[in-house]
Amino acid sequence: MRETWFKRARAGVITAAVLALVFGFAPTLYNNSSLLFMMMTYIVLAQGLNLLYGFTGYLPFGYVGFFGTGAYATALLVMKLHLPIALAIAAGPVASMVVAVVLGPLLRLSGAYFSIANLAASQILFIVIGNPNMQDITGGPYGVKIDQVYNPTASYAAMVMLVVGVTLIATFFRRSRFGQGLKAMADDPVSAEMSAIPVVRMRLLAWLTSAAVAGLAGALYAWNLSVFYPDAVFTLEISVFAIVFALFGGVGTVLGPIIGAGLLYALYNAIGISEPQYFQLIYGVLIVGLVMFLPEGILSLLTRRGINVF
Amino acid sequence: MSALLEVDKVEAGYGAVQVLWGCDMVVNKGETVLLLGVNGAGKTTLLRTLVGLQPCRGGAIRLAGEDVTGLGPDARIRRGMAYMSELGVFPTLSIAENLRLGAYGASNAEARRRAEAMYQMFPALAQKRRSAAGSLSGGQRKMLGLAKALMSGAEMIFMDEPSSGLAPVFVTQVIETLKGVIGGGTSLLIAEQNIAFLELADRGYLMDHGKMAVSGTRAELESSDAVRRAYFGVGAEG
Amino acid sequence: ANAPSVIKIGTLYAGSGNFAVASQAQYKGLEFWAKRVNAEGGVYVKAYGKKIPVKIVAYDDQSSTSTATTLYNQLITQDKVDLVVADFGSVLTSVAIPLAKEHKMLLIDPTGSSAGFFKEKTDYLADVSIPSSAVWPMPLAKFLEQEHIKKIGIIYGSNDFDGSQADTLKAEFKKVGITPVFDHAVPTGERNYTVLLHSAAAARPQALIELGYLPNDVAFLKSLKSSGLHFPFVFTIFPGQFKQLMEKNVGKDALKYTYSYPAPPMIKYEKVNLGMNTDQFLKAWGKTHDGAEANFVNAGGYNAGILMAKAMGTAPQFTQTDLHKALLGMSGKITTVLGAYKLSPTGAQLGQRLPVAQFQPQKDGSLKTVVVYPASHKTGDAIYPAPQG
Amino acid sequence: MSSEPILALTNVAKSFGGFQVLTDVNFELKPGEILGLVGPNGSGKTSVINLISGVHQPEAGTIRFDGAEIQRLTPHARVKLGINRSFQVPKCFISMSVRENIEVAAHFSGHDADIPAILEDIGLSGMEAAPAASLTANQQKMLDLGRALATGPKLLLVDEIGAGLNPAELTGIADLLKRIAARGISMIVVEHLMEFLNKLTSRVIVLSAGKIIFEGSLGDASHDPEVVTAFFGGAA
Amino acid sequence: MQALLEYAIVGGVLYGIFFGLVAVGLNLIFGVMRIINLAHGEFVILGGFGAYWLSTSLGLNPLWGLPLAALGAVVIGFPLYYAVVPGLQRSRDPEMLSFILFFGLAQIIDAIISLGFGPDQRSLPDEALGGGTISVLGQAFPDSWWVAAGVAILAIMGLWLYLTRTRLGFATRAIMANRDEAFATGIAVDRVSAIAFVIGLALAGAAGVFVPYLQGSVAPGIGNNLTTTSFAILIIGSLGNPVGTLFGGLVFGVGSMLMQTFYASWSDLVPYVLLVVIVLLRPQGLFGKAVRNA
Ligand SMILES: Nc1ncnc2c1ncn2[C@@H]1O[C@H](COP(=O)(O)OP(=O)(O)OP(=O)(O)O)[C@@H](O)[C@H]1O
Ligand SMILES: Nc1ncnc2c1ncn2[C@@H]1O[C@H](COP(=O)(O)OP(=O)(O)OP(=O)(O)O)[C@@H](O)[C@H]1O
Ligand SMILES: [Mg+2]
Ligand SMILES: [Mg+2]
Repeated sequence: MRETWFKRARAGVITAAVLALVFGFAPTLYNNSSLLFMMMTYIVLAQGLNLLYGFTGYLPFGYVGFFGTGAYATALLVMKLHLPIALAIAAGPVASMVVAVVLGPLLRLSGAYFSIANLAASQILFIVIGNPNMQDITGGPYGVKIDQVYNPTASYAAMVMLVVGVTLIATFFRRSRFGQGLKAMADDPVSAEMSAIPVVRMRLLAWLTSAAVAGLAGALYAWNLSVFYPDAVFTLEISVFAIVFALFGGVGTVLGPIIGAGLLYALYNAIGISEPQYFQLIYGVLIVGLVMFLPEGILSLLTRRGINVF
Repeated sequence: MSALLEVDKVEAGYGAVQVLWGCDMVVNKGETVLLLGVNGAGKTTLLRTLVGLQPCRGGAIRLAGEDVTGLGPDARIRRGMAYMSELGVFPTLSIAENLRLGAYGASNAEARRRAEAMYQMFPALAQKRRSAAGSLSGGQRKMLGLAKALMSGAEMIFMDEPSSGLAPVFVTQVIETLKGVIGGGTSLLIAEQNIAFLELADRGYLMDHGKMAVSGTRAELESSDAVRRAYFGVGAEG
Repeated sequence: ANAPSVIKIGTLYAGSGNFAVASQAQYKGLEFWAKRVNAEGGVYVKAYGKKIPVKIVAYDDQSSTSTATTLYNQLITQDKVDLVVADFGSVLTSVAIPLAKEHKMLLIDPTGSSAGFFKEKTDYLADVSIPSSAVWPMPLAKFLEQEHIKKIGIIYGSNDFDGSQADTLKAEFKKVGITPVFDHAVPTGERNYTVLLHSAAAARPQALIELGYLPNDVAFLKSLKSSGLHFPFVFTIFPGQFKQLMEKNVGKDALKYTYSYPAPPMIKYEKVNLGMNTDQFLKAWGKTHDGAEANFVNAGGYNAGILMAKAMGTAPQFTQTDLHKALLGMSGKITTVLGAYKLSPTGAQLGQRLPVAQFQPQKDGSLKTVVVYPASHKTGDAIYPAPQG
Repeated sequence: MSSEPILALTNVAKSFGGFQVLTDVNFELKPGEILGLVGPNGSGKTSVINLISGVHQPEAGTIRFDGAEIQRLTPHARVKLGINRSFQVPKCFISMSVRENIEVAAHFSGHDADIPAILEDIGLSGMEAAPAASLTANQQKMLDLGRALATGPKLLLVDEIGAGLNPAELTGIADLLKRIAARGISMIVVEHLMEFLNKLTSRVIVLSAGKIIFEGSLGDASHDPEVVTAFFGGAA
Repeated sequence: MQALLEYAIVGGVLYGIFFGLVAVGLNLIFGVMRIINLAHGEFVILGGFGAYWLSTSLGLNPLWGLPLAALGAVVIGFPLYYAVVPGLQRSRDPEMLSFILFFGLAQIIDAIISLGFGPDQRSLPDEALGGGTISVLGQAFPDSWWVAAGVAILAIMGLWLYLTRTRLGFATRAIMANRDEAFATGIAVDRVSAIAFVIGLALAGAAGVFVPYLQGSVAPGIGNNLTTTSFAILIIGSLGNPVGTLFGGLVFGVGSMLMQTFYASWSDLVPYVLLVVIVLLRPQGLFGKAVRNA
């Protein structure tokens, strides 16, 4: 008795719909849309990272590399080739997938070796793109400016769609045999091969999907920001935030990264706005405290009680 | 004969699952005791609890009359226990280093002497003494684990299936070696399935679903129906 | 319209990260201004015909552009501030530019001087304090030319601030037929100049120019001193702005005979027609800051304040466009603690050029800032080549 | 009935970091046959299985399965062709339940496996919801076997599944393997326990130090002096 | 040309040895506890500020920062270890959880330094470590560099001796290899790990004492960069081996300096490109041992 496709996807569709509603209507109640936009960006990044880490065990320390690549691909296509913004945005994930293919051999590594090699790769991208010798091609350290296509409303709407999209992708990972295969690989790649799982190909697929999500997020971010310097889209802080948010919520689930990113990012801003002088201190203490008392992430509150989290 | 190890109504488990239900057991000084029981009966869990790797949820464990229930594995091992786990080695350390760790408390010279004895027993290990333990074959790991436990020179050694996966030639050798060890006054508690080990044992216990079902001398065990049933799969009908 | 009870001025500062030092200096300057006007009952706002106190709403962006984006937006949309002052530097200013345009808010930009911001005409941006970094090295180039120094080495950081200066310098040299004998961009995070200095020395330049951020200059000067190398002419940017800090960090010995842009208050403007002149400013600052010496960026923050005040005092309506017009209208007519105030039509600062000065050791062991170029500000002759030892 | 061999190894060799693990290994396996592979510890038995199943690639020689060379194929491709194995050191998917362990294999191999029957075979029915991590080492080995069966293999490589079992349990496993073989599945069984092998097959290959030193019946093996010294020891 | 090359190599060796020291504490903590100590760079900076405080407030030679680092490591390290690490180890995925926890810790340390010392750069006087230069192959380098390299070599060799020649060190390596088996062997895993944790912090702090000399200054907020570079260096050299880390540092130092001599604007790439290339060629790092997987 196989469940029907819809039955399996139902929780995901509901989650996506709720997110669409929340972020669709939020600006009417709270019109700091930059904050909402950033929150969505981090939800997408945390979820994109979860696709890779939560399901394959590969923790991409340099996840921001894909984000930056997407942002730059979009910005440069608008600046240099004057492509229409929609096309330029579509190029974002394509560019980051190309980078992911080039970095494919990193998947031969495991554990910390992979994480740090990936971090190195993102730094390489950053250094190359932001290098003064690249001024004619990427703008080098002088950054990029595409304010002719600046459109906060449209980019906001696009980001809402991306949040929905990535939630559905995560649902697929969580509820499909594909995702189960990924988890098997994470447990034991040799046994997975012996279960007829094409380990290398599936890992690459997860890697590409994850990269594309970050690339698209980067593209929309570039559109929303429209003026930025290389470090705005390549700073390691973005990787670290995405990882911390995803882990905090609980990886390997669909809701975890959403809740983790939503909650911690909201806290981050709440503290930044209410207690700017002690911003860092309070945020640090809070995170340490949360981890010590909820060592398995927020969702462990449920799983500990035997509730299976989606 | 004085009791070296006394196990008094020990309970243990994993998370919500209780595995051991009030296990009683005694191992006397210099005695070899065999722990029998089908797959999943709780032998490994009992050994791990005795050495302190698994928290004891009830009952008491005494070593030479002293209560060790509250002590961690390091403290128990310092008091004269040793444990040979089912599969564990230090994979990235060399074989020589693994052995040295077996004699963690001993002096360098003493450890070297004991290691040489181990290499004689298992030439395969001698050949690879500089290689990483993680490159060994399954059986070679077993040899290493056994050698490591013997290196300790402890007076109470727990062994979890020392012969499983060993070729007959080595099983014979292990039994011979253990005979030598027993002669030296060491007490052994061996969870084992190979009948050949019965010849070593003074006494034995049969575990069933986390409880001690039968205990007795070798002869008593050999004639016990329950043991026959569990162990040889015969006698169930008759 | 009804007069508000306070004028809310929103700004950001970096409590930590790359820009923390400079950003907090700027913020302190702005606070200093606010305290002073409030002590006098507030700023005079022409549109309401009376003085109104000002209130600064400030958040910590931790030097992060993404945090800065949300916080600028918070200032505009939630706090509904009346004026927005950008955080320090081009990087943290950049993200505010599109937001200002979107919300039709004037962005008062004290230190974000990237040439890229001012390419097109906008009603929502005014660089009030610091000239575009691209024009900073003009006097330096002229001075080198005047001194007939032809073999020049340049080391500069890979960032907008330093890169644009290096570009300007090189373009100016090209005009007179000079190509640098040593020309290296280094990563912005570079802290190790030992090898670079050696390579530079091998090219035997008559002048070595290092364009970096403050930590670069500290590392550069310290490396230079401890390397035992000697160059006849060494230029770095930050000693002219943070002389005290630099003296403490690299030592007077390492600074002697080096050149820099002496920024106000190191060069003094006595005749000003808006706010305090340099000496008054220094004195007032010392009084409220336990005797600490004000630096350039402090002055920049203060300067932004007085220009805003003047704009509010002239704009017929309290609207962003009128304030912008007022700021443009003041261009060329005003001299402040930072010197002449001159805006291009796109809002770029053109006045307030930075001269060239040399730190000359005195008998008492102190270092005197001697302006050596241009002639109009000159207070002494350059000692060239720098004596060894 | 001169049927083609289902598996043939020709001059297979393998080394690790200069250490020669297998030298010139040649043997064939007929469809439906059970072959015993024995030898002292470290003689290369598991390595043979690793090479056939594709976990490692041979340095020299060919491996043919069903007439086609397979030594360059990925492990999962070999699984699809019908080769599977169990592991000497259990390697199940420990974050999954028992049932999921088997389901995954069934799904990806595209084999329409009868999961309840497999669970019954490996003695884990009733435990399908238990996390694999909570199984004993021996149970995990059985789960490994179940996973292999779920892919519908034609050739099954069994690595020391009997180690650590008591005679009663061994009999049970021997019966299980015989039943599996009866479905036409060829098998290579690595084992040290001769009584156990005896119940399954008469043909064995004896490896020693990476070379085949004997091929023939188990009975003959125990009288071969070389085999006796290498494998059985003096007291065979 | 040749002088430049020699200069870059000698400088690279000194700089690299020092970076070996910066990274080695991270290696120890990561190797033993599988903790991703994102606050590593902050501990390094704490060492730098400690030395600064000693020299400005108490007028002591900054080298007193070394014993201060050791003392600080004991005072901070033991309580910190017992407060967080055993709990982490019991969790489902300690390695990843440590990531968040130490990110939070890094924020706290950074904030405390900022509140205590302000955001400014701080330097130390050259004279304190000699103030002159020492030449090798005719290439002069400041005394402070030699002192830093000397201390680094002593510390790393000391650590190596500790790990290979002492019982505690041996136990430490055993824990790195297999924590469960270490328990079963009778090693007091928590105590040995706590000591390793403290040693790791002390080494970080000791490295920090020289940061103002080799990097011109210390300032809050530069920790990130140090952490990242340290990770690269330790992976180049492979986990668990201090000599490997020293070697990783050398590869990084010499590579960076050569790059700086010839293509200065790309010199930032060096540690990262080296890392990627080395790890792709030898997935266990330069000094690692491979282990079979079936
Ligand atoms: N980590 C664990 N979590 C939950 N349950 C466990 C765990 N380890 C063992 N068990 C359960 O405890 C029971 C006893 O296991 P134990 O390993 O002690 O048996 P054993 O007698 O050693 O078996 P074997 O002969 O297979 O080694 C089994 O039912 C097993 O499923
Ligand atoms: N990946 C590897 N790296 C290094 N050496 C290896 C590797 N795999 C196997 N070996 C070596 O090859 C030899 C044969 O190992 P293998 O596992 O095939 O033995 P085996 O016959 O299965 O032994 P056992 O009966 O103990 O399981 C051993 O000496 C082992 O150390
Ligand atoms: Mg067991
Ligand atoms: Mg084997």
